[in-house]
Amino acid sequence: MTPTRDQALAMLRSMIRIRRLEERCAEDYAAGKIRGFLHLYIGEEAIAAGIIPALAAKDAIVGTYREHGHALLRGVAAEQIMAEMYGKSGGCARGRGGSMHLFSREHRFYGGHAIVGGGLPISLGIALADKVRGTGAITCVFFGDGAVAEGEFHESMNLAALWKLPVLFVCENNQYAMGTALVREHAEPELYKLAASHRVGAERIDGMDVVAVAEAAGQAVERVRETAAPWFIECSTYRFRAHSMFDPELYRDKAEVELWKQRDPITLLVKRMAGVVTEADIAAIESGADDEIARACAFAEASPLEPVAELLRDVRASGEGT
Amino acid sequence: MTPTRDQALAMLRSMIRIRRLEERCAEDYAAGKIRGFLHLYIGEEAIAAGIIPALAAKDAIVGTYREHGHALLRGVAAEQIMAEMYGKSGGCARGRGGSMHLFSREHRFYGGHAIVGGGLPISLGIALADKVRGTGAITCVFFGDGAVAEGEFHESMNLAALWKLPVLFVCENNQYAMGTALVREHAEPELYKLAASHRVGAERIDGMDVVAVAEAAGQAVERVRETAAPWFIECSTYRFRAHSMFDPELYRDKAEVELWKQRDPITLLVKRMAGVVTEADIAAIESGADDEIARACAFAEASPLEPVAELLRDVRASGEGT
Amino acid sequence: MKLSYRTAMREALREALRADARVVLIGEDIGKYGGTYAVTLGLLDEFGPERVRDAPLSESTFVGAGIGAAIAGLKPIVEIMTVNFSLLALDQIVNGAAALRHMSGGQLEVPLVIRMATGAGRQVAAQHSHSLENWYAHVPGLRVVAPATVADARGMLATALRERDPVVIFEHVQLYNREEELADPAPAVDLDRAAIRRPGRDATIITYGGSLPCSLAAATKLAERGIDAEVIDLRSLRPLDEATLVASVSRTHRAVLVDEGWRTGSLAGEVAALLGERAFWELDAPIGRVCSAEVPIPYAKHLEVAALPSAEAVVAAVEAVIA
Amino acid sequence: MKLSYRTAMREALREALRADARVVLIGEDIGKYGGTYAVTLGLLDEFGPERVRDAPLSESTFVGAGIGAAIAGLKPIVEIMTVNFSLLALDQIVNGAAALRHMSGGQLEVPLVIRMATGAGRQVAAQHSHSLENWYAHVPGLRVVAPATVADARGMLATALRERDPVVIFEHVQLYNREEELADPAPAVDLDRAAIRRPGRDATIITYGGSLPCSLAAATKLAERGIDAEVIDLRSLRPLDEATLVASVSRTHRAVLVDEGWRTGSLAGEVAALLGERAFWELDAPIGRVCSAEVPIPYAKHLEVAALPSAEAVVAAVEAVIA
Ligand SMILES: Cc1ncc(C[n+]2csc(CCOP(=O)(O)OP(=O)(O)O)c2C)c(N)n1
Ligand SMILES: Cc1ncc(C[n+]2csc(CCOP(=O)(O)OP(=O)(O)O)c2C)c(N)n1
Ligand SMILES: [Mg+2]
Ligand SMILES: [Mg+2]
Repeated sequence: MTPTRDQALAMLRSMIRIRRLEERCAEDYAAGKIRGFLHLYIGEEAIAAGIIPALAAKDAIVGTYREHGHALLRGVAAEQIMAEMYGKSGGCARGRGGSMHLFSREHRFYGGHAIVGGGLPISLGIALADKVRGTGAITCVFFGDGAVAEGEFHESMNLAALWKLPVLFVCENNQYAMGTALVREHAEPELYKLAASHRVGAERIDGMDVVAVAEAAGQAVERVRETAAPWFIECSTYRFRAHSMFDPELYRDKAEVELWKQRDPITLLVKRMAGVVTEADIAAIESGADDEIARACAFAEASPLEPVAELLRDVRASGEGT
Repeated sequence: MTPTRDQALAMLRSMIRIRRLEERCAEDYAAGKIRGFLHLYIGEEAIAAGIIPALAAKDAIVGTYREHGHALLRGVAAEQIMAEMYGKSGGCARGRGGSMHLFSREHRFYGGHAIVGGGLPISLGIALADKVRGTGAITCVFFGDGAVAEGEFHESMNLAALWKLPVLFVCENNQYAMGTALVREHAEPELYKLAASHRVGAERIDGMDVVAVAEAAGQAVERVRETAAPWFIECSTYRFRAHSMFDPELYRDKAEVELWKQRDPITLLVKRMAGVVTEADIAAIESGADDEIARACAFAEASPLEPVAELLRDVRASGEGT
Repeated sequence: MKLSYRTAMREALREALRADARVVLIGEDIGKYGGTYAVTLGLLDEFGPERVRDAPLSESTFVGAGIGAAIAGLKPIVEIMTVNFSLLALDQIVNGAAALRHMSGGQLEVPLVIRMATGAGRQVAAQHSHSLENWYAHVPGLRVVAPATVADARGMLATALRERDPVVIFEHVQLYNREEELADPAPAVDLDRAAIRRPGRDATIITYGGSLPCSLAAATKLAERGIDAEVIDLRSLRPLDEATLVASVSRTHRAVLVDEGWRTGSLAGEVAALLGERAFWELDAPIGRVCSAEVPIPYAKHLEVAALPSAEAVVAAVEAVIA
Repeated sequence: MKLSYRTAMREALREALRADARVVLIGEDIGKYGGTYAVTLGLLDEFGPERVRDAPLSESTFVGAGIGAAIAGLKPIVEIMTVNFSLLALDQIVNGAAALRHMSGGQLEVPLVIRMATGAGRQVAAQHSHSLENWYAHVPGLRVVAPATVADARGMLATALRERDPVVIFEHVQLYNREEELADPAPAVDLDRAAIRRPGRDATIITYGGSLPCSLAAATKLAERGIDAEVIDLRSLRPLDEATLVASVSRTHRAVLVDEGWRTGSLAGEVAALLGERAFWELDAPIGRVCSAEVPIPYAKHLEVAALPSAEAVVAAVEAVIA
């Protein structure tokens, strides 16, 4: 499939918005405005950019701690995302969650989960609820290659298959779980085969090629919706940055990183669309993204802190029982 | 392979000893001498009878709560086993473990574990120690079809394969996890394929045919010892009795049970060896087993209770830190 | 009408399934098998496999699925066969169920009920005899309750289902066969208040769940010796009904806690600390604790009995605080 | 020589690996990555992949493997990256490591050391900020220690490795960068005794691990106000050194506990209950508790600070028990 100019521009815009937002996050981290753990998605943008637009508004999403891009493309305002990272009350979790715990009920964006593998069972339950309630919605859950090593992954594949739950599993295989390379983490490094071993339909695609991702996503979403059964997509990708801001990256060669950078998903798309998408288009997208982020940061900066008096609010609805 | 008369007699003796011991356990349970949970192995004897004699004395065994037969064939004295079930100090865990927790360090019989799947990681560690220490010993771990649904199973397969640990995994697939039939427990009911999905060599055999089990066991033990890598055997079998003494067996038909009983491993072997093994042979084995069990029960009956004053003994070696 | 604790729990589940289409039951062997403790017996036939869902052995995942289902509009009641196996699901409970409302800034709610059998006394040995109520009672975001009577077994679930947040219900295995007369319709249960199961003036025995019967038996024995003990059943382990506890101790000036958990780090310890804070000047003697011995619970009957709280031990402890 | 807490732990590990061929290290990212908190940095290069074993993400299984290895003759030191992830391994720890010696009638031993980072204060939010020391301290069969000083970080491991049973070591994330002068060779550490980190006459502040610095800071401030507080570092959380605690409170007659765990069901509660039992007649005021607020720890700095114990809160609590 060759995307139309409009499709290509949309995909490019998605990826650039994430890239720019996260570059700003890295700066803000250095400046001390963002603290705690910060996990950047830079290099992996094609996945969110290919998958998330394929979902309907009624569908649900569950993510990991590396989820800024997913939230952004889902429609959570950059203002809310940046305010969250700044720990401000205008954030999409009132500043309580930070980078790892973005939530937006309105967008059915159900986290931001920081225990590796922990989002998988939750995604099953959301899908179950939609199935029981007959909403026709599906749930899309993102997770890394490392999560596949946790027992919960297999339990979740099995349960999703047994109960025939409409879940789209998206494995973002960026070749490392922190410092542990794929082959040191998995006896079977072709991860989609592990999903398939539970009779979950599974495929592997090039996660650096946003067009391929979008195509697979379109088909997969339709399939999950029609069959109300799970599907698994393994996306081969790479993170260009460190695991988190604390990672000295002792475990991989610069050369390896450089090699993968030659397959930067943004550059790949731009090359592919040469002649259709122009420098000016890109510049326009970039400046749009920069504006959006500048506005978001200004909002975040201005947003007040949640009053300390509200610390205990929302432990439980009733206030009692805390 | 057709077994020799001696081989057949040995296998028959193994199975009959287990069968008789457990029939006595059921009686003693009814009589209130044994309490707590009691899980009988009746119907599944061919597995222990085929596997355990294939192991060397230096090898280690890890079992489940359905492990009387395994302990017995490993050489733990029937006296110690019955005394354990009676809760007496002469028991192989001083009466503290009961039916589910038989231990004999001397026989490298490392339990008796009652959390489904819980023995698997432990077996890996034992194998690791033997590998590091260069003893040449392997570890054989038994577990049910239900255990394969726990995430720990997959984690254990992966780690055993990654670390190349000399573990023989023996899955006793008796078609049910308590009341949950295989196909309601597993999206992929051919369990050996799940092991294979982690690149652990795996096979399925007829667990009612003690000769087939013994043959597979011999090869597998040799293979694990030579390659120092894991191997997985799925044994298709059936439990003739209830899951435990509390189970009303609402979940399966009498007809199904009767069908499987036609493949009673003891009867199967006797039929196969017709002409070689005689009625008199069987009678001799049975009476030998009955004598052994009678002695064991007499011992257990006479064995004193552990003094209450010793309740806190062996919480830790030092006594302190309890 | 006379009802067993088991039947009362079942009736409560049946009522919930009938009353609200969003209620689904999830757990191991709750359907075809009929429930390990037969609590859910017959419910699969009555409500079908969509509402009574047998789960494979995968505690972490089916509890997590319950959380997700609760977030997305169902009211799941998840049975973890026993507290012993709940260790495998603790991450989902602590980092998911308990935390999500707060950490999402109030956006998500997890109206989930988790039921589990707890406790020892049936000779099922070290790995099947835990009492970890206090671990759960430690976690903000959870409400933890322990029905100790048939009436509470019948009524607590309905109250729990009205909460918009997770509730953990501990059912002691020794209680399932207990029978009691119960009014029909069964009275509603207030989860917020501890219950004074026996009023008394000389000392306060504070307990919950499976230890209520032995506490009451101790009070009866004490009465024969002229000691009038009050017996309080906590009912809610989190939050604790401090007012009732402080008021009682302010009357009796002496307290003994009875708790099947291991002594160190027990719920009994927390209640003792609380009374030390809130009723310090009211106390005429150190608070007594009758807990389980600090040992993996052994199989042999005599050792198991020796390890667990007993009426005799409670009597001795009350006499000690009065002496 | 001046050493950081991190380096001290690393030196202790190096020493153990050198001294005993049976010692192996197991954990996530302890090798190639160099350890999440860089504690194990360099050890893979020095000792090789057979002894420094990177494990896949599978906490339950690699902890269980550590148990098995200990049973069969090794002396494994397992790192669970943080206490938060230890929830996934609790079943193995409670039903395996802690129970096997007793339930096997004394036949098996599990000489296993489990290290984990604990605590909050780094803005890593609800799922990464737990302090569950008290859960572990509840479990018979475990020994639980918390080095709060560089000297203890350097010395506790060697003592722990001399035990023939499982020891859990909690390393507070806020301590890793702290530096101290240390004698060379570093002195041996006695795990059985709590340490009086600051003697005082007017009140006893009892704490452990990551809360020691703020407790000492509070004592300094109190001294400026003429209040002479004793500061005790528990060091061993299970068993507790009751004698040292009771002796101190018998001198000062007032006590405040400082514990980063959530208040209800905290270790602070257990110690308060214990003092209420053993030192009842010595206490001149209710025991104070400074704990974490009962809330999933939030990301935003000001909220996190508000949720955690602070020197100011300790000062206020001591003043309250003295008033
Ligand atoms: C259960 C658990 N164990 C360990 C960690 C620490 N940790 C955070 S991210 C991570 C690596 C996860 O790798 P992967 O799933 O591949 O996701 P990626 O970070 O590469 O996107 C680890 C080990 C955790 N958060 N949860
Ligand atoms: C983690 C855990 N969950 C539940 C149980 C309760 N339980 C005991 S045995 C059993 C069934 C196990 O089935 P399987 O592994 O097939 O072994 P089998 O009993 O058939 O030999 C269950 C659910 C348990 N002991 N541990
Ligand atoms: Mg990864
Ligand atoms: Mg089975």
